[in-house]
Amino acid sequence: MSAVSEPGIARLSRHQIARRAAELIPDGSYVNLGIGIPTLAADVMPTDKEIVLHSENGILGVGPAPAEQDRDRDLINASKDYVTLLTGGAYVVHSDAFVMIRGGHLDLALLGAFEVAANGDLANWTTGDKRFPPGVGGAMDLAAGAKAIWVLTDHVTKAGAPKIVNQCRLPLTARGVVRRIFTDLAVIDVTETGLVVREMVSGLTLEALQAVTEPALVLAEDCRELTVGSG
Amino acid sequence: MSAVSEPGIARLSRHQIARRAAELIPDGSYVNLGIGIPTLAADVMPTDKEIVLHSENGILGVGPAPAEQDRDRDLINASKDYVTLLTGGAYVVHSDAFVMIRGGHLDLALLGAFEVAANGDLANWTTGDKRFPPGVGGAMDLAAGAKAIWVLTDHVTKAGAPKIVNQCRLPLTARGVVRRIFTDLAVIDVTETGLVVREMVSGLTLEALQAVTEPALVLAEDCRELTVGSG
Amino acid sequence: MPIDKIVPDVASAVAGMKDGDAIMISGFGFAGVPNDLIHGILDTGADDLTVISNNAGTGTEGLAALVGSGRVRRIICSYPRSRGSDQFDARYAAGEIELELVPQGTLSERMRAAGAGIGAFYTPTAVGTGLAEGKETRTIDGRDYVLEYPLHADIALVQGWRADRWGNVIYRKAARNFGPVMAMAARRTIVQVRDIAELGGLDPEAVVTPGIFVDRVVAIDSDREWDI
Amino acid sequence: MPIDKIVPDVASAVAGMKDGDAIMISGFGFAGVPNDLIHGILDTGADDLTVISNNAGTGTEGLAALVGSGRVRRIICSYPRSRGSDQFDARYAAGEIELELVPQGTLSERMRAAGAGIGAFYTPTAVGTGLAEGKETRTIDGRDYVLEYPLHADIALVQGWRADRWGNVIYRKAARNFGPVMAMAARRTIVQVRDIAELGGLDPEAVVTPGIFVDRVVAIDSDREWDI
Repeated sequence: MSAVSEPGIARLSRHQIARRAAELIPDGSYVNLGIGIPTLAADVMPTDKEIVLHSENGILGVGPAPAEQDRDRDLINASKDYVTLLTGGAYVVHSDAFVMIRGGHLDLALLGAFEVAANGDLANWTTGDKRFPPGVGGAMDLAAGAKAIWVLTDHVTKAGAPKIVNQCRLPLTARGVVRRIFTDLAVIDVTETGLVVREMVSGLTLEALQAVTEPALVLAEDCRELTVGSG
Repeated sequence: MSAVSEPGIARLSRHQIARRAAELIPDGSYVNLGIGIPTLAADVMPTDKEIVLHSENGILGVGPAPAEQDRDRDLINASKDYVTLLTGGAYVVHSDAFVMIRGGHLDLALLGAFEVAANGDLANWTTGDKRFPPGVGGAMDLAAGAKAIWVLTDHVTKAGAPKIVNQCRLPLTARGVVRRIFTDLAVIDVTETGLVVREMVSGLTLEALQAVTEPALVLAEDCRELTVGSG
Repeated sequence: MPIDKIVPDVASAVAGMKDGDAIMISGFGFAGVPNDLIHGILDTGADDLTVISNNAGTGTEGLAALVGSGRVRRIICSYPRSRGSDQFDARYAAGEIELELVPQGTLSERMRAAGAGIGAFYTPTAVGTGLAEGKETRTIDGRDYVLEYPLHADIALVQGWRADRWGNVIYRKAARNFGPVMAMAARRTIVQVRDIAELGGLDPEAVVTPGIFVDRVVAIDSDREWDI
Repeated sequence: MPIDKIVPDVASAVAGMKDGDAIMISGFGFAGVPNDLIHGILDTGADDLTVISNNAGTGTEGLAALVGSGRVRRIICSYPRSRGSDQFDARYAAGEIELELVPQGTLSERMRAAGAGIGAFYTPTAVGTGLAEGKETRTIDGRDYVLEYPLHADIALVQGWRADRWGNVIYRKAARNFGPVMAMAARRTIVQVRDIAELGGLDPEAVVTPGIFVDRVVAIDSDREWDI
C-alpha cells in the first residue's frame, strides 16, 4: 500500500475532483469539459455563478443531464451523454464550435490526462497501443486553443505510477499548455519555475505527494487544505 | 461615324444587353449580377424560369426592386440598390456569401468590363487613374470563383476604342475566366481556339464587327441574329 | 420551371453512387446521423468507398452496418472507437480498413475549406504531435502552425429537420453538428429531413443551410430508433 | 453573478478606446452600419485609428464623419469610393489617409481566420493581379493561390437587431453582412441593437452571433435616418 492511500489521507473521489475544479472556475467563464472526470463537473457547477459550458458538437450553454423521460436523442454532448440546453444557450454548426475553441474564445478547458509534464505538455489522446484504433476527437483542438487548460486526473495510474512526469512518454496532445492540475490529492499550478502545490488533502505531506510525482514540487506559501465546498 | 453606329444596325440598349443575357441563363441557376449593366438583368429575369440571384452582402434569392414606399434600408444589394427577397430566399453572413462565390457554388456571374482579352482575361476593377482611390469590391472573388463568367459591356468605349482586346492594358481582375461576352452588337464565346461570334445584331457584318474588335473573330456555323425576346 | 430538389424516396436520393466514391456522413455520436440514406447507400451495392464522418459507427445499423459490409476501404474521422464500435474495431484489427485520424476541429475546418475554395490553411492544432508528422509547419507571428488541405467528397449524406423545394434546410438541436459544413464541401449533397416545408415556410433569417449547397432532399417521416 | 453584457449607453459601450486602436465597423453601403457607436467613438477623441470596414463612408455622418475627423490614419476596405464618399476622397487625395485595398471576400475571410485561430490561408482570389503583388503564392492541385493572413482588431462595432444579456445577437435582413464575422475577429465586440430580448427570448436555433463573441450590448431605440 503506497503512502498516499493510507487511511488518514482524505483522497478525493472523481466527483470531488470535478467539484473542486468547478468551484474554482471564474464566474462568467466560457468552459469546455472534456471526456472523463471533467464531464462530471457539468452536474456540480456552483449555483451562485453563471458559467457557460461549451460542447464540441455544437452547443453553447450546455445544461445538466435531463430526467430519463426527458432525454432527447438530438441533444447530447461531445461525450455522447444526454444533456439539456440552458436558457440563453444556442446551437451552432460544428465548425463554428471549433472557431470558438481554436480562436481562443474559450476561457478554459478542463481535460483528462494520461500524463502531464512539468513544462505543461499534455498526453491524453492515445496510449499508443497498436491493438486498438486511436481516437483523438477534439482533444488537440482544445489543448491548442483554449485560453487556459486545467487537467483533472487521478494522481497516479491504476498501477500506482505517477501521471505527473518529468517528460511525457506517451504521444503528446499539445506542448506546454497545462496551467493547473486537479488530482485526488492536490491542486498544482504549472508555472515557469516549476510545479507549485496550491492545495493538498488533509493528512498528506509534501514528501508523500512528492513520492508519487516525478518533477520536483514546491509548496505555495499560502498552500491550503484541499477540500470540496470550500469556495 | 464608325461603321457600327450606322442607322441600319440594330444596336442594343444597355437594358437589352442585360435582357439577352438573362434569357440565356439556364433554368435553376445560381447567379450573381455585378455592378453596371449586369445589375439591370435583375428586373428582366425570364418569368418561365426559376433563377436564384446572389448578392455579395449576404442575400441568396434576391427579388426585384420594391415600390418606393416598400423600400427597406436593411434590404439592399451589393450595388446598394433597394431590393426584395424572393420567397425561398435567405440571409447569410458576408463570409458565407463568399463561401458560395469562392467555393464554386455559383453557376454564373454576370460582370461588367473595362476590357476583355481573347484568352478570357478580365479587367474591370480599376482604370489605374491615380487621382482616384481604387475600389475592388467582390470583383476579384467573383471572377476567380464562379463556375462561369459572362461579361456584359458596350462593345467599344465612349471614345470608340475596342473593349475586346488582344491583351488587357488595364490592371487585371482575373486571368482567363471569361466564357461569354454580351455587347450591344454581338454575343461572343471565348473558346480555346479563339473568339466565336454566336449572335450579331441585324444589319451588322462580321467585317464591321471585326473592325471594332482587336482579336480575330470567327463566325459560328449557327450564328444567329441577336435579338431580345427570342428565347 | 420551378426548382424542385425533393425526391420521392431514398433510392432516388442516392441514385448515381459509384464505386470508389468518397462520402461524407453527418452526425456526432448517435445525433444527426442520416441512417435511412446510409442504408440507401448500402442497397446500391457501391463498393470501395471512402467514408468521412466524425465517428465510425456503433451498434449494428447505420454507419456500423456500412463499415461492417466490407465496402468501406478507408475512413477519415476523429474518433472511431466508442462503446459499441465493434464493426469498425474488428475491420481495423483485421487490417481491412484504412484509418486517417484527423483532429475534430481540423476535420470540419478542412470541410469548410473545401466548400469555401480555400486551397490550404495553417492551424495550431496538433503542432508537435504525432498527427502532424510529415506535415509542413510554419511559424507565424511567433506561433507554430501545421498546413492542412481541403477535404472534398463526391457525396454528402446529411440529416436535417425540415427543408423546402429549393433545398433550404434547418436542423434540430445538436443534430446540426457536421451537416451544414458537409453540405458545403461535397459535390452532391443529399439531405434527409423529417418533413418538407412550403417554399417560404422557413424563416429566411434562420435558414442554416441555404439551398445552393443542397442537391436532393428526401422526407423520412419516421420515429424509428436505430441500433446505433 | 448573472452574466450581463448590457450597458446603459453609448459612452459606456465604447469606454476603453485607445489612440492607435484598430476598429472593425459593420455595414455594407448604408445597411447595418452602427452609426451611434461610431459617433460614440468620435466623442471619445481617440486618434490615430485604423478602420476596417467594407466601405469608407458616405454623406456627412457615421463612418464619413469618423474619416472626416482626421483621426483615422489608415483604412482597410474593399470599396472606398461611392456616390457621396467625399470625406474619404478628399483625405485620400490629400495623402492624409492610408488605404489597404482588400478583395471583399478576402476581407471577410481574413476576419474569420482571425476569429477562428487560423494562422494564414491560401485563396484563389486576386491571383495574377496587382492586389497580389508581393504576396506569397503557391500552386495546389494545379491551381494558383495567394497566401493571406488573419485580420484582427482591438474593437468591433456591430449593428444587430436584438440581443440578450448573454450577448446572443440576431440581425435584420441584409444588415447582417459583416457583423457576425467581425464579432469573431475583434478582441472586444460592441453591439448596438434596436431592443433587448429576455434571456431565452431568442430562438436557440436562430441565434446568429452566440454571446461568446460579444462583450457589450447597447440598445438604441431610434428610427433616425442618418446622412450616410
